[in-house]
Amino acid sequence: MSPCKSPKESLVQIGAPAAPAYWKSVDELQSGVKQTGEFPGGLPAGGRGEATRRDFLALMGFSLAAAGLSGCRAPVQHAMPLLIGSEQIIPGVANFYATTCRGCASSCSLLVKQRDGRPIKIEGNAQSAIFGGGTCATGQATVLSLYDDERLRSPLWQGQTAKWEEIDRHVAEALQEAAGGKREIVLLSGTVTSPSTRAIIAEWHARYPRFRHVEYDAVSLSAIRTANESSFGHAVVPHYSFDKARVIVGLEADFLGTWLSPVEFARQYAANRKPEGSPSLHVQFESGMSVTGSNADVRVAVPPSQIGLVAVALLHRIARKAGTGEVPESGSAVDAKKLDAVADELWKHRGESLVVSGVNDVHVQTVVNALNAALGNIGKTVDLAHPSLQRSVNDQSMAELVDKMNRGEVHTLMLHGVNPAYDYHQADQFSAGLKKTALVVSLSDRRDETSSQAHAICPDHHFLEAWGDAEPVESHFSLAQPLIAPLFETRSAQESMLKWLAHDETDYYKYLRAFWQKDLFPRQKEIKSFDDFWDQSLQSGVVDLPAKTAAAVLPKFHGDVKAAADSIMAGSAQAHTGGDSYEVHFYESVPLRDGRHANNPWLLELPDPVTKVTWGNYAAVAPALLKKLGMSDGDVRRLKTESGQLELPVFTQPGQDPHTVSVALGYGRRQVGRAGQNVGVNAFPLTHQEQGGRRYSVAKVALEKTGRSEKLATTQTHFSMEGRPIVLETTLEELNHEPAESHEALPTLWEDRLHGEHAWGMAVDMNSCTGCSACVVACQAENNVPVVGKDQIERIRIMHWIRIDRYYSGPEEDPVSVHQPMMCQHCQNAPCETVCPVVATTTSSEGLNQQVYNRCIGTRYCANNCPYKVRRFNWYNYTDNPKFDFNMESPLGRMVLNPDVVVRSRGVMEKCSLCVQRIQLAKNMALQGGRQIADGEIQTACQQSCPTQAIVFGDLKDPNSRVSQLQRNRRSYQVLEDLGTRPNVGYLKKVRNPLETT
Amino acid sequence: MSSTFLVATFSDPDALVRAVVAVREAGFKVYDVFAPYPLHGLDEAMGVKRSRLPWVTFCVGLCALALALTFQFYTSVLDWPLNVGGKPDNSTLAFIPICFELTVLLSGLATVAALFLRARLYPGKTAALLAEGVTNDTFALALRRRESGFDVHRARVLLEQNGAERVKEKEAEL
Amino acid sequence: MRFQLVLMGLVGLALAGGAGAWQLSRIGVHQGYGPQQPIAFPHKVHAGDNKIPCLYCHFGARTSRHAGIPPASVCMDCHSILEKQTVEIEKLKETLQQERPIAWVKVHNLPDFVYFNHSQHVLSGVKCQSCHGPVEHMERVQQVSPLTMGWCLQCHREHAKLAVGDFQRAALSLTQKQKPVAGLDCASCHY
Amino acid sequence: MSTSTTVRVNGKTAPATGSGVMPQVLPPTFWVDGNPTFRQITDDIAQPMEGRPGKGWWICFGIAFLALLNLGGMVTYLIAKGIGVWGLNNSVGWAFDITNFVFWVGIGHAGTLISAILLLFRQQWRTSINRSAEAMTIFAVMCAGLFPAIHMGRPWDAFFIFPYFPNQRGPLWVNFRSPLVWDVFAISTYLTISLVFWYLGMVPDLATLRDRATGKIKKFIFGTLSLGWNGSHRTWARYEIVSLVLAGLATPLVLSVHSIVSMDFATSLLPGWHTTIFPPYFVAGAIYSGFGMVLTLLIITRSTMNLQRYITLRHLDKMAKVTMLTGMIVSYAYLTEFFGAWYGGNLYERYHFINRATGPYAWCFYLMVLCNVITPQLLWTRKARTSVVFLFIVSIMVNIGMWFERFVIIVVSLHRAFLPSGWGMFYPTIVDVGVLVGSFGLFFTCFLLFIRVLPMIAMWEIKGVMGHGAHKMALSADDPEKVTVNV
Repeated sequence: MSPCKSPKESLVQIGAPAAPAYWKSVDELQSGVKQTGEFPGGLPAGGRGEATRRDFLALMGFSLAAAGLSGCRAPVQHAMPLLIGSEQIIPGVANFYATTCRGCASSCSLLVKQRDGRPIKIEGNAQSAIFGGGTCATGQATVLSLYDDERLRSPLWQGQTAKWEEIDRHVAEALQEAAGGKREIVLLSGTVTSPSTRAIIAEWHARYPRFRHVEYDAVSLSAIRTANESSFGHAVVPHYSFDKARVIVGLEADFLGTWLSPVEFARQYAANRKPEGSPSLHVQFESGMSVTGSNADVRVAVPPSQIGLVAVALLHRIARKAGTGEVPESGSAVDAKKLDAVADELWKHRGESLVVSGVNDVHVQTVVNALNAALGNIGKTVDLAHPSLQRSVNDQSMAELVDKMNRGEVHTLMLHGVNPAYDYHQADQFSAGLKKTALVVSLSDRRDETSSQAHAICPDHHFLEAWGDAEPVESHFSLAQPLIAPLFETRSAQESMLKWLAHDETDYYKYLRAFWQKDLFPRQKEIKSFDDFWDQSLQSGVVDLPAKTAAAVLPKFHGDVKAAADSIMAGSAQAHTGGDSYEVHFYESVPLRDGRHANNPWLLELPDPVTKVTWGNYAAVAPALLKKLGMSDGDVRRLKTESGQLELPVFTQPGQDPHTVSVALGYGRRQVGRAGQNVGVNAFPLTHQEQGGRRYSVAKVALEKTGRSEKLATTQTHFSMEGRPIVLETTLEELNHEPAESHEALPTLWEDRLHGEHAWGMAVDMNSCTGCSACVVACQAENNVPVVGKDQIERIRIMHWIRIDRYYSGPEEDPVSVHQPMMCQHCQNAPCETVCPVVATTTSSEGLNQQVYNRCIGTRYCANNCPYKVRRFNWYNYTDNPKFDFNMESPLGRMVLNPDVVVRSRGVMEKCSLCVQRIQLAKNMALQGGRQIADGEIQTACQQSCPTQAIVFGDLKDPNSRVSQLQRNRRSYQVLEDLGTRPNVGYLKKVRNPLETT
Repeated sequence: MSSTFLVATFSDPDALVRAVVAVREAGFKVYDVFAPYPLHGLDEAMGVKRSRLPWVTFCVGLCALALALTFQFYTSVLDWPLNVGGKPDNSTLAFIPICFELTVLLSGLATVAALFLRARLYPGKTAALLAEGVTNDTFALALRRRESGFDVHRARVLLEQNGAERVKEKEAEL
Repeated sequence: MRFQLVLMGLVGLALAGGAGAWQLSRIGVHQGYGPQQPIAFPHKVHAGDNKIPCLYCHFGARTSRHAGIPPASVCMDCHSILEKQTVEIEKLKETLQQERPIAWVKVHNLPDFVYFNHSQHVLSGVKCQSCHGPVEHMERVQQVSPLTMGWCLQCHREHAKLAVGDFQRAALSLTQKQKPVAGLDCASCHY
Repeated sequence: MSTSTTVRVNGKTAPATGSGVMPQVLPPTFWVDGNPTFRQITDDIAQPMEGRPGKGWWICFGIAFLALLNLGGMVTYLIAKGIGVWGLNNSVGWAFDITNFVFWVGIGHAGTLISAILLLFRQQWRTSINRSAEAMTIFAVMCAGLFPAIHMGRPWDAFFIFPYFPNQRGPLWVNFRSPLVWDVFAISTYLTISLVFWYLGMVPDLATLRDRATGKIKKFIFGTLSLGWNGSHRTWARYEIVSLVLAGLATPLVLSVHSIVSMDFATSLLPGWHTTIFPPYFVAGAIYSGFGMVLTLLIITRSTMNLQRYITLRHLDKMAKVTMLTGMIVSYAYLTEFFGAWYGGNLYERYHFINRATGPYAWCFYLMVLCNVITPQLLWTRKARTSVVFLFIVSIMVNIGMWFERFVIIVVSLHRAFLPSGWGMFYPTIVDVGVLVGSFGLFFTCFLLFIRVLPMIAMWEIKGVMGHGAHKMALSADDPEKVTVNV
């Protein structure tokens, strides 16, 4: 089904409040309804009471508003139907539309749930061959950014609200002036993955000879491109295939968390980790503990300055085995035996191994290329012919731009999707350069560090309001379509650029369609009519076209390994630290990434998958270093380098390299919005550029005392399992000696009471879960879970229904970690139920542990008696309470609420319901279709979001359902099984695949 | 209906007991004795039978027990059996505490109510005091003076002989 | 006599308490609520006299949670052809001309902690009148049913999907005649 | 308990035994000093209600009333904002609230023990203290009842906890398997029966006061409350039977109440809660703490109200002995818990008890041991038991110790339960402390008002104990030597 072709006609807008006359009290009507065209339906404009509630606007059909009390009676509720009906839109029925995520440049394909005219939930598009049905936490949270109060309502000229025509006039004048002069017109953007946007940019190039397009990523992978150019003659980021690799070596590359395309990589990685097949061996060398490192079979902590040495050392061994070229032994601090063993494994699996590095150093990347080439991985796990287009940045060009700006050689600068005044290491110079630029136009959606210095801000649409396309990997296309008419007077960046180009076609939708017709449609043969092609593409969201160029001859490696190795060793020797000087490693954190989503409360409150810290960054230090310096968690230390300093609280991180302090980027935004402003400290100023590439580590850092101490808001304070049967582990060898189906339930005193048609259950594969936390945000979005803020988290009052417990075992310096998604276990003999005085929680006939909020009086007895501590109490009203000034406080932010799930009031207990609203909907759909519910038809929000498909939900009464099969698996167990709670949620044991070093 | 009483007051409770015995031996019927505290041994002297109020306790207690058990059974098993923690609908053991509490509560209240009814104690009742100070330090013996066959003089003498400090005739509604 | 007075007082107190409790139990129950609507739409004429099926206008009830109040355009399906004109029909046309939606007053309001889905009930064969009463005889719609949980349950129990409880399972499964459809789990309605 | 060669006298001369050997008759005035007449007794006990309160009372009342006002403020704030203002969290769902609840319920137990159980055992020393101890029970249970109500997330929906009819939810009742519902029944029954017992016991005294009263208002109030009591012996006879019946009901009731309270914990599966010894352990603890509180109260009131004659050192001595005994039962329970954890070998249970003694809340545990295990051992000497100051300090220690016992049981068990990922610390907030202090305010305000408006000693029972021999024998004032006679 094709969605509305021209969204503006069919979707509603909300804007300035326009209160109809019959509302009795202005207070009760916070914002009204603005009607556009023939569809005047009300938008979620709720009055005080309703907005917090389920039906706070059952949209398009109804707009409800309390109109005061009539005597003792309930408030009069109004219902406003559409004036003109539409067959497609039935109030209360959700539709899903395919689009493309613009949360980062990975450009994942999405399916977005639209309910009554509002997008309310992001889901992965399972039709995508690259990304599968998963998403990441950031992607899940982007829907909330749509309803961010801090978004600009209209364009600004010199800081004042302006009309689009006015700004267009100013820009046109400036461009005219620039075209006649000698100064440049520059578009500074992040990596552009949209082919149609690239086409627009090409038109700019054609029109203005002095136009330059500079791409700039705050966290850059430019060294990979540079190295590939010199190694193979292709300046590209290759497309990696972790699913084809039997041995994976990661060198400071957090490919499961943030690196390049984490959703895709996590999916590939997990597919290859099933003990039922032959799981891959994953070796990770890194300085701080990343999500990826926490999943590795072998993890070696090395300081950033030694990562290159490890690469050289591996190459040395491989080269010896291959009998090619002389590569010196690097003399890294890593145990030679371990390196031998890793090299052996790599060599054993030539052609099905993969070495990746996240170090933005051409030399390291060259050595990595040499390794992959020597191992015969090129063309197999490393695809240079069909590269990834998710990073196309050259750091050098940004440096040149800043120089040019400061020399006054830039006349007009357009900024799109970048914020260098915050995240460029020489932000001051960039800002100084801005002042010498005649016209700075920012397309940012808000006033931020950079856009506030611009002459004009021309706010771009949120991607859920806009048309678009993307080509994350060559020839794999993804379309984006609007899910809602623009909420504010914004304009898509492409439309602005077309307008300023004075293009014949200024409607980006039409441009996009024409572009696809011209460029993409001819590349396929199956569909004859473009309209069909377009409709099909729009419906499925993804189009995989035959490669533009046939796979050429495998590129041969011709990089200069010798020079690279020498440079690496020289650099490492220079960085050599000792005594009171340490190295600092800067990384993108999973919740906040590079900081662009810093005003998203869901992400701010998302615990870091490894440290479980929320709302802020910190200096992660090894336990040994903590002891050595006599620090304790929360002590603020001054990290002093030659170029600057940061003051950050320290936090113990087992497995951290003892000479290295890790600091997350993306925090410390000064201008982003109420929620995210001044959360944490900005670490970007301490990064630097070296040999043409941005470096995210720095050596020779002193850790000075400040005498201050700060509280860190962690959601988990104890990291040992204390020998309890919580996460069960086994080794591959042990497992292979067990029968295939061995799980037996413990006996129970009472008869089975699940008499319903179904018995819902879940299986969580501990081997697949990487801890990426997408499920946490997905659950938050689906179930209207409130954000509670730093203070409440410090008081251990997080509301997340699903959390990911992370435990360490083994020695502090080299721990083994495990991630365990923990949600209500839906016990058949639930301890919480017995103690509830008012039967607010009971087991349904289908095995769900039901929590009835409106019956709950809040004794918290159930939570006390829950062995899994998964029950969440509403300590305050988290909605409509100025103390919790997050999305649920603002009428706009409340638009994201799921109308099928009630918003809980204060004083009641809540918890995971296994997405009962989805179960009920599926039952209803089955009823409508006169059929049975199929296995896999119901996906819980967490399951849907999981890139690795670690979570499987289904009917335990159906012996052939996936969940039944998994719960019969020999790896199946239940957490704290010995308590006799008989959970319906089961787990699959984690299987370790240790590397034998002899 | 008011009647006339012959009221003898004592300050020594022992004397009163002796007087009760003497008066009864002389064939008089002791209407009542009024004292600031329960005089032990007086029951036998006056010939007061043991109260049957404990039967109220027993019967009501039994009923309350049955009621509590039935009620809990009805609500948990018949009216709406809910699956609470996988436990059987009829979790009789879990019903015991409330059965006990209700038994105690209802039988206790019933006993006191029965006492108030039997002894005609209720708020707003005017206390019929046959002698001053019977709630403080005076002990009084009352004989009801009937129309016929009541020898006031003999009774008065008998009482005075047995230590009554004062003997008075008093009309009162009891 | 004072004693009797006290007794009578006690009895009176008990009666007053009982009456009070009954009153308390009716808080939030709006049986009989029939507010005036911006357009005096007579269901009697439409659903009764002219026998227009409920689902013709309230088409959402088939597929959605909400039965929905029909868009004014649905009214015009007929009224653009029919010749009869009244003041109320004039009002309708006016709103269409002015592109001003009609602010109907909702009659049947459920608390928001209850999830009620019209389509589920309609598809299960529940008659609209079972809950809404004889709308086809009403000039102005009013709430006939109490819409309390106890009231919902009465019907759900009659059409229970499952015999609940150890006791009933044995007894009811033999006598159950109706098509078993209705859920009795808390999470059928509360989530 | 008596090993003496004497025969105790039940308020009247001992009946002659047939053997011809007259047993040594002990003076019946044993529990009252100074051999007062009946009239004197009435005057002495009515005096606090008729005179103007002294400075001491005013100071105490002032402090207590301030604390009560503070409670009002705190509870208003609590209900307005939500219980987030307490320090509770996802790990520790109960802390000060339920600690206070159990503490106050426990306090109440001593009153019922004195008035009911000692009545059944015909312990005459109860007569001087039973009225105030019962009053203490009622006020303590009131304080206790406050906490389950305000600890709820939605106290305005507290009525959901009662099974009532008619209700809008049709056949939805309550969960009779939940110990919290048992609690509701137990506490309300306990409060009702205690109130009835207390009031019934007071009716004759109210009549005495009615007959003494001079003012019209007083006469009316006492007149209404005394139900027309006229001292009729036929009524007295029934009255005594009913008292015995009530005492017989109250005795198992009081045992059941704290057993049920302990089941709040014992029926859960949390290590540290899930144990079968809780009912007797809690009952002993309750009596222990209750006697601590009775001592505290009576030591203050006997001196401020000039009632040393009726509440003698011998009374204090008796109470000290009960305190010591129950203290030792409690200590034994502590040991048993540790033994059970060790011997049972349950992983979680063992961890819990190690954590109790060495974890972050170990100081609470050791404070509890100091107050509840070591302190009562000091009461072995008679000197300690009859030193008013020392006893007062001990009684305060007992109160502190028993509060911390509940805190340890509740918070220490919760803060580190099964999943280490759910572990967390509880830190009280100002509101936590404020409500605790406020509950003391409520208690003491009620008690201080009680001693001024109602007879705090049962006059009729004292008179009964004095019996006939009131003016025949006399005992000099507080002479501890006399105590030995009946040990």
